Amino acid sequence: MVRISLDSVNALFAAIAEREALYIPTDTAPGIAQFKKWQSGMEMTERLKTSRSAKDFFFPQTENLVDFKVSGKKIDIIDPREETEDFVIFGVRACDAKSFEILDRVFLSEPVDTYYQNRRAHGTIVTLACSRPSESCFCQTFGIDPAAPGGDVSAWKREGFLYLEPITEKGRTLLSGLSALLEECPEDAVEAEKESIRGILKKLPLASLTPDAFGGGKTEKYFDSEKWKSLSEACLGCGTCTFVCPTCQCYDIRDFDTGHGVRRFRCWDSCMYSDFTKMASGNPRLTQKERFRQRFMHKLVYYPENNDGIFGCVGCGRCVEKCPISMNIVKVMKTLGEDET
Amino acid sequence: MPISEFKPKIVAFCCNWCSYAGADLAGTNRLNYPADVKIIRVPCSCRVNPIFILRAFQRGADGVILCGCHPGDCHYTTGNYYTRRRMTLLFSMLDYLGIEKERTRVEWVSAAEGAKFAAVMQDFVKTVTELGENKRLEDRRCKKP
Amino acid sequence: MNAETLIPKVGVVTEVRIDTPDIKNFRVVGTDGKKLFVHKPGQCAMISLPGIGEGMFSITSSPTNTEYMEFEIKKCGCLTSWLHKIEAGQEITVRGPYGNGFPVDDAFVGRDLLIIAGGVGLAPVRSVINYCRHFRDRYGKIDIVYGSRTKEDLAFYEEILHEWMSPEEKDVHVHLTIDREEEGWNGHVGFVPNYVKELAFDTDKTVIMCGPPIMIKFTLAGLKELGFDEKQIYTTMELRMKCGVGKCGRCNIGSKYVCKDGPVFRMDELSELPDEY
Amino acid sequence: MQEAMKKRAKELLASGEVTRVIGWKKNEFDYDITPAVFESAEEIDRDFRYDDFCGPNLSKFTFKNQKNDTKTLVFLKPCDTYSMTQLITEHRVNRDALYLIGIPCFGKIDIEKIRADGTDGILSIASEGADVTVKTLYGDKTYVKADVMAERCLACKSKYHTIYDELMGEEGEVMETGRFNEVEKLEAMTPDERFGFWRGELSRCIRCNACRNACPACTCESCVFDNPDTGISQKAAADSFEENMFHIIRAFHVAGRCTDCGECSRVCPQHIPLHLLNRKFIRDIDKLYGEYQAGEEVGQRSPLVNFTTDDAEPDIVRKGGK
Amino acid sequence: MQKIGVFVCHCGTNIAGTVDVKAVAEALSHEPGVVFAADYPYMCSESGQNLIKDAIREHGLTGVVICSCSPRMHETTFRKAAASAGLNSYMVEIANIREQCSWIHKDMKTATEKAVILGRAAIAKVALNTPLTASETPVTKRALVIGGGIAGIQTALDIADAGFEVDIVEKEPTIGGKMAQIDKTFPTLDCAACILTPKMVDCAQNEKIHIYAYSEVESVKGFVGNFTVGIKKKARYVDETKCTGCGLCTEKCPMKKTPNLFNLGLDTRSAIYIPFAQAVPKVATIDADYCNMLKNGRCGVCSKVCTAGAIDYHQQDEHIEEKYGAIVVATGFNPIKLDNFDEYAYAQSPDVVTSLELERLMNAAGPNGGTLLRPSDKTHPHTIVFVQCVGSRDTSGCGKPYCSKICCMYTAKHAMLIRDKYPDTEVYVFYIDVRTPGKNFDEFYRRAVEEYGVHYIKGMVGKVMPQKNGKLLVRASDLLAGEQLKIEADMVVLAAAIEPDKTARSLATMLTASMDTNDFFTEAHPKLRPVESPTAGIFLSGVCQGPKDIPETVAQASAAAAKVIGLLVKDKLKSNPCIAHANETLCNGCSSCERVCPYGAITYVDKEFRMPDRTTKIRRVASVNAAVCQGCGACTVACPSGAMDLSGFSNQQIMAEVDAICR
Repeated sequence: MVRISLDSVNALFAAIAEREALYIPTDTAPGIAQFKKWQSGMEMTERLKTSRSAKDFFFPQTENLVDFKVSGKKIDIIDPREETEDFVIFGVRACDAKSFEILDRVFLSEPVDTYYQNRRAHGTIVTLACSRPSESCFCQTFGIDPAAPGGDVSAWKREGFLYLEPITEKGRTLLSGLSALLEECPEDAVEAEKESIRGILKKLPLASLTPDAFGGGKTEKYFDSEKWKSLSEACLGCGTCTFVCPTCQCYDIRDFDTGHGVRRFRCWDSCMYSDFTKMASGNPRLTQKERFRQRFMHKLVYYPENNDGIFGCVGCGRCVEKCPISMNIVKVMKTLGEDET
Repeated sequence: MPISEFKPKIVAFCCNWCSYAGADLAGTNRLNYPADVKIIRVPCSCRVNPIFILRAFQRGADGVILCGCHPGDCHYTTGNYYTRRRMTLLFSMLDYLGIEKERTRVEWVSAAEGAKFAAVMQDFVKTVTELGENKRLEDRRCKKP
Repeated sequence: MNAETLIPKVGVVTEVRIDTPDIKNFRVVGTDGKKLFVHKPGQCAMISLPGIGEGMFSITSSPTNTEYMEFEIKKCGCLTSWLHKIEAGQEITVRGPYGNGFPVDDAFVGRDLLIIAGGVGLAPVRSVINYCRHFRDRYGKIDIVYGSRTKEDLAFYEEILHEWMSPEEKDVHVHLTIDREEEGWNGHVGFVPNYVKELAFDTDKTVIMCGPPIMIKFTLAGLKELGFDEKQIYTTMELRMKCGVGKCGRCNIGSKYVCKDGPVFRMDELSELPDEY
Repeated sequence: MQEAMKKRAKELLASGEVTRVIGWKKNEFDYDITPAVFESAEEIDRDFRYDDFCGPNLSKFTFKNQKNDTKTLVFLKPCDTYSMTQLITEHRVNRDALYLIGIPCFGKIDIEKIRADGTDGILSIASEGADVTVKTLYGDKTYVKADVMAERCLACKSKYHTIYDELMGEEGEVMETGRFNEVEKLEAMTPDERFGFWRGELSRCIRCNACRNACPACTCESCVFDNPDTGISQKAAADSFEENMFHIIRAFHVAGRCTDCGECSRVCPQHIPLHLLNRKFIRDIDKLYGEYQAGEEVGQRSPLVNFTTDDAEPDIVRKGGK
Repeated sequence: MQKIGVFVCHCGTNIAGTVDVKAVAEALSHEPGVVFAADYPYMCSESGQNLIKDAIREHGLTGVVICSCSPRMHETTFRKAAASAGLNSYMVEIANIREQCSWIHKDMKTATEKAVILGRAAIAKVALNTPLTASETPVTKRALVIGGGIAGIQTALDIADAGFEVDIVEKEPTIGGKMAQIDKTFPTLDCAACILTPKMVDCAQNEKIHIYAYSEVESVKGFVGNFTVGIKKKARYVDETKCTGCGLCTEKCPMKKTPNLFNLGLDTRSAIYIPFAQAVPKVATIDADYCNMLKNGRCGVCSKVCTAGAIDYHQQDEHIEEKYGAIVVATGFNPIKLDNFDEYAYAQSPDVVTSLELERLMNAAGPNGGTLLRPSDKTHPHTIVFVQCVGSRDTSGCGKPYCSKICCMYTAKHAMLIRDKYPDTEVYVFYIDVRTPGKNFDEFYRRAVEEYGVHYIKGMVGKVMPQKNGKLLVRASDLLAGEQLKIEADMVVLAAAIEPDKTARSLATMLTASMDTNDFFTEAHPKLRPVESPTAGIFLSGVCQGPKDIPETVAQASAAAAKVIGLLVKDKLKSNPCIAHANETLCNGCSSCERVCPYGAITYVDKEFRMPDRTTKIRRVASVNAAVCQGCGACTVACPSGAMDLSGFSNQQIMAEVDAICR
C-alpha cells in the first residue's frame, strides 16, 4: 500500500495525465458531478456519486459502429474506429466498479463486443472507498463492500492522505509508474477507515434490504404478480433510471444519413420506452406495466438466472435519487418481497 | 476560412404565390443576386416548420431566409400572420441560445417585387458571409469529410 | 462467426423473384460471387439497407445450396417496403448467421417429420425441408402441411409443385390448404389447425411449426388433442430478434434470449417461459 | 390539510360520488413522493400524503390514468390547476369524469437543493413553518425553508386555482415574484455568453425524456422525436445539435401552452434549467402579443394559433427591439 | 427503387447560355434513383414533351424532374405530358434553373453548380412524391355578381345568355353604377344613359338574372363550385314586390332637403326617393337618416299616398343565404376624397368641382337640367380650368401612385363639350402628360385642341384661391413656356384619381381573394389570367381589378363571364389534391390546427382506437374536408405531434429538399 498527501493529489493527477488520459469526477453544476477529462486545476468532487454512472467509459451513450458509403447500387463499409488510447478513471465507487463486471458478462460473452472490449482493455480503474455513504445506497444488499472498493487500484481518503492499493496487474503498472510521488505505508493503514465505513453501512436506512427473495428461477413467482400494476402506475416511461443506471446495457442500433454517407451508431435505449420492443410484427410489451416489469425482472431474476446468481443491480441508489416520481428497485424489492416474509 | 473565400449556404423558403413569383420576376428582369441562395418552394410561408429551419442549419446551411406575402396579402388570407408570430418567437429563442440572430430572417416580398427580392438576397448573403460559417447550430456528423 | 459481430458484410442481390403479391424472394451472394457464410437450417441473418435500417430474416435456402443464400421477405414495414423496391444488382449488407437453428443433425435424425407452416412462415422451415430432402436417407417420412389465405399467397408454390410433390420424391407428402374456396383450386380448403386435425397424423413424429401466432396457438392445441407431446414440437421465434447477438436487451422472453437461446425452441421450453410472446 | 383531504376523499369515496382518488403517497424516504391512485379508504389511511414534498404535478398523472366510465377525484395545487385547465382546453382530459379539489400550496422543498449543499445520508426530514429540519447520518441540520424551496416555488406565479369543483383552504392570488429575472439576466448577456451558458447546460442532457414525459403539455399520442416517420426522431443526442434541436422544438411545441409549472426542471436528473426556455417564450409572448397565461381559463386561444394584423415583425429580434 | 428521369431544358440559349446543360444532366444522372437523364433545346415543345413521354414509357419512370423555367410557367404542361404517358401527374417536379439560375447568374461555372443543386433538390423531393388524385366536387350552376355597375351588368347578361342563373348584389338601391351618373362617353360622345339603361332593363327582364339591389354580401363560405354566400338585403321600408315606381310618394314627401347622392349632393331630393328615372329596380327607398316617420314616428305621408300599400316602416334587414358555383367581383370605384389637396380649395369653394360632379352638372337629369352653371351663383362660367392628375401618379403619399387612366380622355370630352355648347367659355387644361392610347382616343384629343381650341398647358397648378369677386385665382406654371401663370377662372374642375370602392377590402377578406397595396384585386396572372383572382372560383370584372374605361370594362366583364361560363358548364370540378391530411393515430385532437385553418376545413370526430393493452378508447381526432382545404399548410406547423401533413409538400419532402441543398 502507498499513500500521498491530499495536498499533492494534483501532482499525482498531473503525473497520470502525462502518460494517459485521466478522468476524475468533478462538479459541473450545483449538485451535479460528472467524470471529466482532467486538466490542470480541476478539483475532484466532494460528492459521493456522479449523476451518471461510469459505464460511459466502456459503453458510451452513443457510439459510431460503422460507416457506409452508398453510390448507386454499391455499398462500401468503413470501420470508423481509431486506436483507443489508454485511460485511467479515478474515483470510481465500489458500486460502479462492480457494474463493470456485470457489463462484462454481457459484452464480453460470445460473441464478444469488440467496441466494449477495446475500451475495457485500455481503461484502468482506480476506485475510491465511500467514506460517507448516502441514505440511497444499498450496495451491501448485493454483497458489495464500499470499504474495499476493488478496481485495478483501490483508494481511500483518510486524515489528509490518499491511500492506494493495487489490486490487479494493471493497477500495479499504473502505480509503479508513479512511485516517485508515492510513499510506502503499512498494509493496515486504512483498516480504521474500513471499520468506520462498515460501521456507517450498518446504520444506513436500506441496510436491511436483502435480495434473498429474488434470483434465478423466480420468474414464475413474480411475473404475474398483481403488484406490478400499482408499482408501475406512476411510471412516466422516461429513461432516467436506465440512463443513470450503471448496469443497464440495452441499446438500439440506428442509421443516420449524414448527407454524404450513412453512419450506423449504437445508442443507449431504455426498456421503459414505449417503442423499445416495437417491431414490424407488433410489440410484445404493450403497456408500461410490462415494460416496468421487464426492467426489474431483468435485474432481479433473469440476469442472475443467466449469470451464476449475480444480480443485475449494484445498489448505487442513483435511480432512487433521480426517479421523477420516486419509484425504484428498492420499492419493487420491498413490495414484491413482502410475500416472502 | 478567409471571408473572401467563404461561400455561405443559404436556404430560402419562398411562398409560391408571392415571393417565389417575386424571385421569378427578379429572374425575368435579370436582377442578379448571389448563387449561394437556393430557393425551396412552399405553398405558403406558414408551411415552414421551425424544424425545417433547424434541419437546414444541421445540414450545413449558414443562413435561412423565409419569404412570404406581405401581411394582409396572404393567398390563404392569414397564413403569413402565423408565420410572423412563429418565426419571431423562434428567432428570439435562437438568439436567446446565443445563436447569431443575423442568420435567420423573414422578408415579405410580393410577386411584383422582383427588385426587392434580389436586394433582400444580396443583403442577406452579405450579412451571412460576414458572419462566416455556422458553427453554433451545425451537426458535426454532417460535415463533409 | 464474424469477428466483428456488428459490422456487416456486403451482399449482392443477384435475383429478385416475386413469389406472392406481398412476398419476394431474394438471392444473395457476397461481392466475390460466393456464399457469404455457412449456416444451419433455421438460422437468421441481419439484412440492412444503409440509411433505412436493419432487419432480421431467416435464411430460407438450405445449407446444402452451396451457391447462394435466399431470403423470403414479406412486405410489412419500412425496411421490407424498401427491400421490395430493389432490383437485381443492388448491394445490401448482411451479418450473421444468428440463432441456434433446428436440430437437423441430431434430434431430427431418424425421425418422421411433420412440418406445419402458414403464410410466410414457410420461409424458415423450407430450409429444413430442403435440407432433409437433400439428406433424404437420414430421416423418416416427411409430411408437410402448408396453408395460406389464397392460392396466390402460397409461397414457393412452383417449388412445392414441381419438386416437393414430384413423383420422384421419396416419401414426402405435401398437404396444401387455403383459407377460402376459390376458382381453380381443387385442393383442400380450411385453416391449417383444422386441417392438421383432419389429417390425424400418428403421434410418432417430430413436429416443426412456423406461422402466425394464432395458427401456432390453435395448431398446438390440435396436436395435443391428437396426442402429441410438447417435447415433440419445435417452433421458431425469429420475429423477436433485434440485434442478433443477445446484448441489446429486447429479445428476451423471461430469462431466455431468442437471439442466443433461440430462435428455435421446443414447445415445452417455451411453455415454461412467461407469456410475453 | 392532509387530514382534511383524507377525510374529504374518504367521504366522496363512501358516497359513491367518486370511485378513484388521485393524490400523492410517500415512498422510501420522507422526501420521496409518488403520485398514486387510491381506490379505498384503507389505501388512503395507509398511504395518502400531502406535505411540502408533494411536488409532482397530478395533472399529467391524471391524463395518463384517465378512466372515462367512472369519476375520479383529483387534488390539485394551484399550479396543477393551470395544467389541468390547459388539458381540458385541448380536449386531452374528460372534465366530466373528474372531480377536482383545489388545495393550497405553501411552496415545495427541493431535496436536490439540500443535497447540493453537501447534506447526505438523510434519515429524516421535516418541514414546519419556516424551518426545515434534516437528520442525517453525519449530523443534523436546519434550513430556512425559503433557502431550500424549489426555484419554481420561489418564483411562484399564482396561488390561485383556475379550475375546481371544490376548494379546500383559502383561495390565493396571482403573484408577481420575478419569475422572469433569470430570463432577463440571460437576455442581458452577450450572445457568446448565452451560447456558453446554454452549451454548458444542455451538454449535460442525457435524453432520458423525463422533461417531456413529466410535462403536462407534452401529451402527444406520439412525440415527433419518437416517430421515425418524422425524419427527426432521436433516441440519443448524438451531436450537440440534437441537444439543441430537441429542447428548442420541445419548447416551441409547448409555447403558448406551457403553464410554467416547472415539472421539466424538477425532474431533470441533470439539473438543466429547462424552465428558462419555456419562460423565454412566455416572456416574449407577453411582451409582443400581450400578457397571456396558459391554463387560465378553459377555451383560451393560444397566442401561436392567433394573430393580430399589426403584430411585431420578426426583424424585431435582429434589430434588438425587444 | 425509384426510377427517376431528369430532363434538362436549354430553353434555347435562355438556360444553355449560362448553364452547361450537358454537365447538369451528367451530374444529375448519378443521383440516387436516377435512371435516365437527358437535355433538350425546348422541353416544353411538342418534341421535348415526346422525349419525356417516351422516356417514361421506355424506362418505366416513377418520377420526373424537369430542369427548366419556373414551375409557374410550365408545371401544368409537364404534368399533362406525364399523365398522357401514364405517370401520375404529381410525380413531376420542376427545378427552376431559368428564372432562379441562368437568368440571374453570369458565370457559367457558378450557374451550372447551382443548377445541379436545384436539380438535386427536385430529385430528392420527387423521390418522396406520392401519386395524387384530384377529388371531384359538384358545381352549383349559379353565379353571383357583386356590384351592379356596367361591369356587373355586362357579366350578368353574358352569363345569363349562356343559360345560367346569375344574381347581382348591388349595395345601392339601383343598378347602373357610375356609368349611370355619366353624361356622355368618349370618344363617341354617345349619351351614357342611352346605351346603359337598355342593358339595365335587360337585366331586370332576364329570367335568369335576379337583382338584389340595396343589398350587401355578408359572408362567403365554401370554395370553387360550392360557395355559400350570405346576403343582407337592407331595409328599404318599401315592399319591392308592391311598389310600382309611380313616384307619387317622392312628390308628396315633405322632407325635400335631403342631399341627392345620385347628383353627388349638388342638389336635394325627398327622403323617400327613386335615384333616377330609369332606376332598376324602379322602386322607392326611404332614406332612414332623413325620414321623419322613421326618426320620430311623425309624418307617414308616403304611406298615406301609396295606393299600392308598399310602404312598410317596420321592414327589417333581411338575411339570405344562397349557393353559387362562381363569384364575380365588380365592385367598381369612387373618386378619392380630396382632403389631402387643400391647394385646390375644393372644400372652400363650391365652384371647384370634381369631374364626376361636372358630369352631373352637365347632365340633362342633373341639378341644372343640363345647363352648365356655377354651383355658387348659378351663373354661366366663362373661364374653366381643368386640373389633371389630382391624386393620380402621386408618389408623395397624398394620393395614389398609379395612373387613373380615364381622366385624360374624359377631360378632353368635357372640354370639347363645353367648347361646343358654350363657345364663349375658355377652357384651360393643366396636364402632366396626355395619355391617349385607345382606339380613336388620340384623334379625339387632337380634335379638342385643334378644332375646339381647348388650351392644353403642360404644367402644374400650384394653388387655387377663391377671390372676393367670386372668381377663382389659379396659379400655375407652364412647363413648356417656363413661366408662371395666373388665371382668373369661374370654375375649376379636378380630375380626381379613382380608387377601388371601400367595401372591396372586407369583401376580399371574405372571398380570400388577394389585393394589391392599392386595394385593387390581384389577378391570377397579370398577362395570362387577367380576369381571374388567384382564389379559384372568384373572377374580376371592371375597375375593381385596376383603372379602366368603359370599353375595357365591358370587354373584361365579358371575359369574366366567359370564364364563369367555362366553370359552370362543368358538372364536376377536380380539386387540388395538394392538401392537408391528418394521421389519426398521431392526432391529439387538441384543436390547434382547426384554429389556424382559414377555411374551416378541419372538423373533429370521435373515433374508436384499439389501445396497446387491447382495450378500446374513443379519441377526438381531426379530419380535413378535402374539398374545402386549399393546402396552405398552416395546420401542419400548428400540430405538435406531426399528425398533420401536406400532400405534395410533405414534411419529408421539404426536409429532403433542405438536405439536398445543404449537402
